[in-house]
Amino acid sequence: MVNENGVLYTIEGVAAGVLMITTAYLVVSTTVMFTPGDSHIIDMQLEQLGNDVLASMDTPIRYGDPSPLELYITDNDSSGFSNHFLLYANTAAQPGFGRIKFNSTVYYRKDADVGSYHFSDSGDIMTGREHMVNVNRRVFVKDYTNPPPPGPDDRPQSVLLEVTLWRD
Amino acid sequence: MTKKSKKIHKESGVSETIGYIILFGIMTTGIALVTLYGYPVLLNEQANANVKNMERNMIALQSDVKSLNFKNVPYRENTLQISGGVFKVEKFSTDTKYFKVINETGNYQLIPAASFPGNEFHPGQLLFISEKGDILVGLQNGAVVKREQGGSTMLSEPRWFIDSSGSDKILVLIFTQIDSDADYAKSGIGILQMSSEQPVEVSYLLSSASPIRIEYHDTESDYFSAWRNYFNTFSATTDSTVTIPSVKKVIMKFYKVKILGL
Amino acid sequence: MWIEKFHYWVFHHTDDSGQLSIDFVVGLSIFMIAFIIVSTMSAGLLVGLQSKTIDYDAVAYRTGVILAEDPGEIDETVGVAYIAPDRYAWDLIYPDYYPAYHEANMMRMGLAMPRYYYDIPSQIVMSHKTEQFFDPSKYERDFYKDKIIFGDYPYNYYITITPLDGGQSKSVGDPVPQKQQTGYIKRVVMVKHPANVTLNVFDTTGLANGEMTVSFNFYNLSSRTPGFMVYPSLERSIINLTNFSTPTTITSVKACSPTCEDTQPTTPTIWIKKPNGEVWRAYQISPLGMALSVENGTLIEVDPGYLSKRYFPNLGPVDKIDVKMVFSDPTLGGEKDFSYVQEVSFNESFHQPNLTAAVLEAWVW
Amino acid sequence: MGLIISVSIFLLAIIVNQSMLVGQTTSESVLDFPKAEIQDIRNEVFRYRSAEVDPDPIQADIETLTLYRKSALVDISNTSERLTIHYNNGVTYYHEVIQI
Repeated sequence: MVNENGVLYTIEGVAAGVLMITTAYLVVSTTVMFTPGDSHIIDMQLEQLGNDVLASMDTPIRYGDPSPLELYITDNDSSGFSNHFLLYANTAAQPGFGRIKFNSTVYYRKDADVGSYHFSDSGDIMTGREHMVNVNRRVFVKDYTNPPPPGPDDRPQSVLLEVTLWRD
Repeated sequence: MTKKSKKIHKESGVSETIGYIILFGIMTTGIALVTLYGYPVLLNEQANANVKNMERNMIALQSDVKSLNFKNVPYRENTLQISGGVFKVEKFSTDTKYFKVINETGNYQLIPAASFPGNEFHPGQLLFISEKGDILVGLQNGAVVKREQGGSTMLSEPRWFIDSSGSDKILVLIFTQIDSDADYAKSGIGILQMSSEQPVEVSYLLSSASPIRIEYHDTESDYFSAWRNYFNTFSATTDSTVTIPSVKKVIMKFYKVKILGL
Repeated sequence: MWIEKFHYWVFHHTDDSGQLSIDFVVGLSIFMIAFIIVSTMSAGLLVGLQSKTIDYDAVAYRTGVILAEDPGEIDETVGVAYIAPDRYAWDLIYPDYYPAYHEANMMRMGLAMPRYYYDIPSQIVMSHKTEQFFDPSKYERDFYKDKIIFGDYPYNYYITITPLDGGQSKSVGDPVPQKQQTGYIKRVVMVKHPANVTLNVFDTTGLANGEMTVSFNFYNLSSRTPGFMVYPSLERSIINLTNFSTPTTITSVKACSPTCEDTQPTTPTIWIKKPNGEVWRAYQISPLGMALSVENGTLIEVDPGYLSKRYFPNLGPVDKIDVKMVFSDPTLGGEKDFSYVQEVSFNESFHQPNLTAAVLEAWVW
Repeated sequence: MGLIISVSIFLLAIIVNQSMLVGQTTSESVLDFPKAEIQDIRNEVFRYRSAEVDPDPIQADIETLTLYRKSALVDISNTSERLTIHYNNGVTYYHEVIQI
């Protein structure tokens, strides 16, 4: 009788354990799905940042002045743009985020066609496999002083600046 | 001592063998019942979960395709877990599903033959076929479509729209074609790599407001009712063809998404 | 008899108990191990369900939008309209004057420029709002949760602003935990600073009589595009007094619209800030028996919200408010029209400082 | 005990299963909504208006480039007393009339 008691206790423990683990395994394996990582959060943050940086750069700092962004495009000053953009995009109160890198293109309308030229980048080689987002800003250019060939028309116009950005 | 002898006396009235047999019988019946009913339910649930998982995956892929198309992101990749079936890339030239757009005034084909032979737009698709082959989930022409038990539904719509805010009715149709260099098919975990190619943009300003007919052809009639129901949101129709009246301007954009790897 | 009982007790208990507990321990431990494994698994099962980080990021995003793009809001239906000029002006309710209104009726604390005009740029925040927002003595920790974080869940937060012109960064909230997932958003904003004017107090025409009147001409000040306009009723205004040739004192500062009266005894009011760091209220200087000595670089600062209809009920939208300063030296003073154009003598012109960029970051967990 | 736990896990699993059907996340919705686009277009319209240049070619620029790069329709009309900005990308429709 003493022996029986002991055996029963052990077997109960083993049985309950096996039962629970098997059930849990079955249930977990049938219902848990592999969800694609929430890359949308990163996209959302990066897109917001890119849009903010471009919008800030496109705000004149003094009444009546052109915006810094307009001046960079007017003068085709790609290094000025790059420094300005990276300063805004990479400033953070606490370190720990990857550095922002970017590549930008200007699209313009020439009669019925759309043309484009490479404008500025952060000097990084793009493998084409980064996790990128693309933001854009319409920039009013009153007068192209130094249009890159074949180039946009010489008139006041609105060009579309597209910036593709990604983190390290 | 009296207590103990009383206890022994009580136990002696019970047969251990019969008790064991009863217990064993109950256990066996229980196991049998669980195996008979519980397990198939579980398996069925698993199959459902797999399909649901794939539906979710397809919607995630659709939003990646949207990023490629509308946000001009050059490259996207997405990790997929494919279980309970096969995921494959059907590139555009090999299928029998295609779209046509016709200006009914004068019967002009509006899809340019230069880019799309025969004025037919073959979208191709990203397709999931379930194990038993009875359920298809496809990302076709920017829409997520599902075929099941002889019918089909559209889980997520493409971005087609009519803008009639001004005096003229503008119809905007956005087509997405799937292209790839190889025939990919996968089960298990795969990383779908996609890149976008320069889209073709066509825009017609019609001399007078005309009816525009959109046709969806599907010899297997896989997604027939899905597209018919979607077309119904533009104008009432009973088959996979819709005629949208008095359109003044038609804008069509043909995007191409290239699958680089799976 | 008792021996018999004792024998029975010893016999039975020593007999069973030893083996029982060992078996029980083995069985229980196997059960517990299995239980722990299963409960760990089930915790993992719930990860997808709770998805807190998504929530944190969404909340951080919302907070970022409120701070960077929203001017904020107060409930104007319960008498606050009487205090402040309009529904955006959460920053113009001064707690020392209206403590009850201050907290109860504020709905959101946005930092952006009020949307009086359709073409106000979306990215501009006002500097006095950020000062007020990041002032640790101003609001309780939980108050921020109610006004910019929202949600029933008691979120923790850390919000910081880093000026890109080299200024000091400011923050509110708790330190960001290193070992926990947090929601994060970063916004880039342009900061609009208070307008200032440097005035030559010495009057060459000799008609000054020791009085100087500065006119805040609302009409003249509304001629620019809204992003660069000066809002004397909403923003701080700074008057820098220079060119005192001899030591002198200021005996009174009054505000006139059109009749002159003493400035407010409590905030919002007008302040006299001396270059040595002393700060005085402009309210009734002389009755205190100590006319205030002033020198080059003394600032007259008008609090945001003071030059408004609340304190000057006769004020119309295109009217003006004069600030009249009286000096003990009769050679000082003059009429100064506070506007963009150089209408006044001595080349004094109104100055709106350049916008500066700042990075606004929010963590939520 | 084992049975209770199994049953509760199964119930939780069903809940998880249901939650999986919610495919769209908050951040996805944020990404879908073209807030920055609309703000950008508005800002651009005010910018060229204040520059006092011929608005027609610039409006054509904005409309063409938006259709070309973003597949969205933009229609801006600009008269001395009224400014209309219309944006439609098939999902989001924005129409603003500003009386000057």
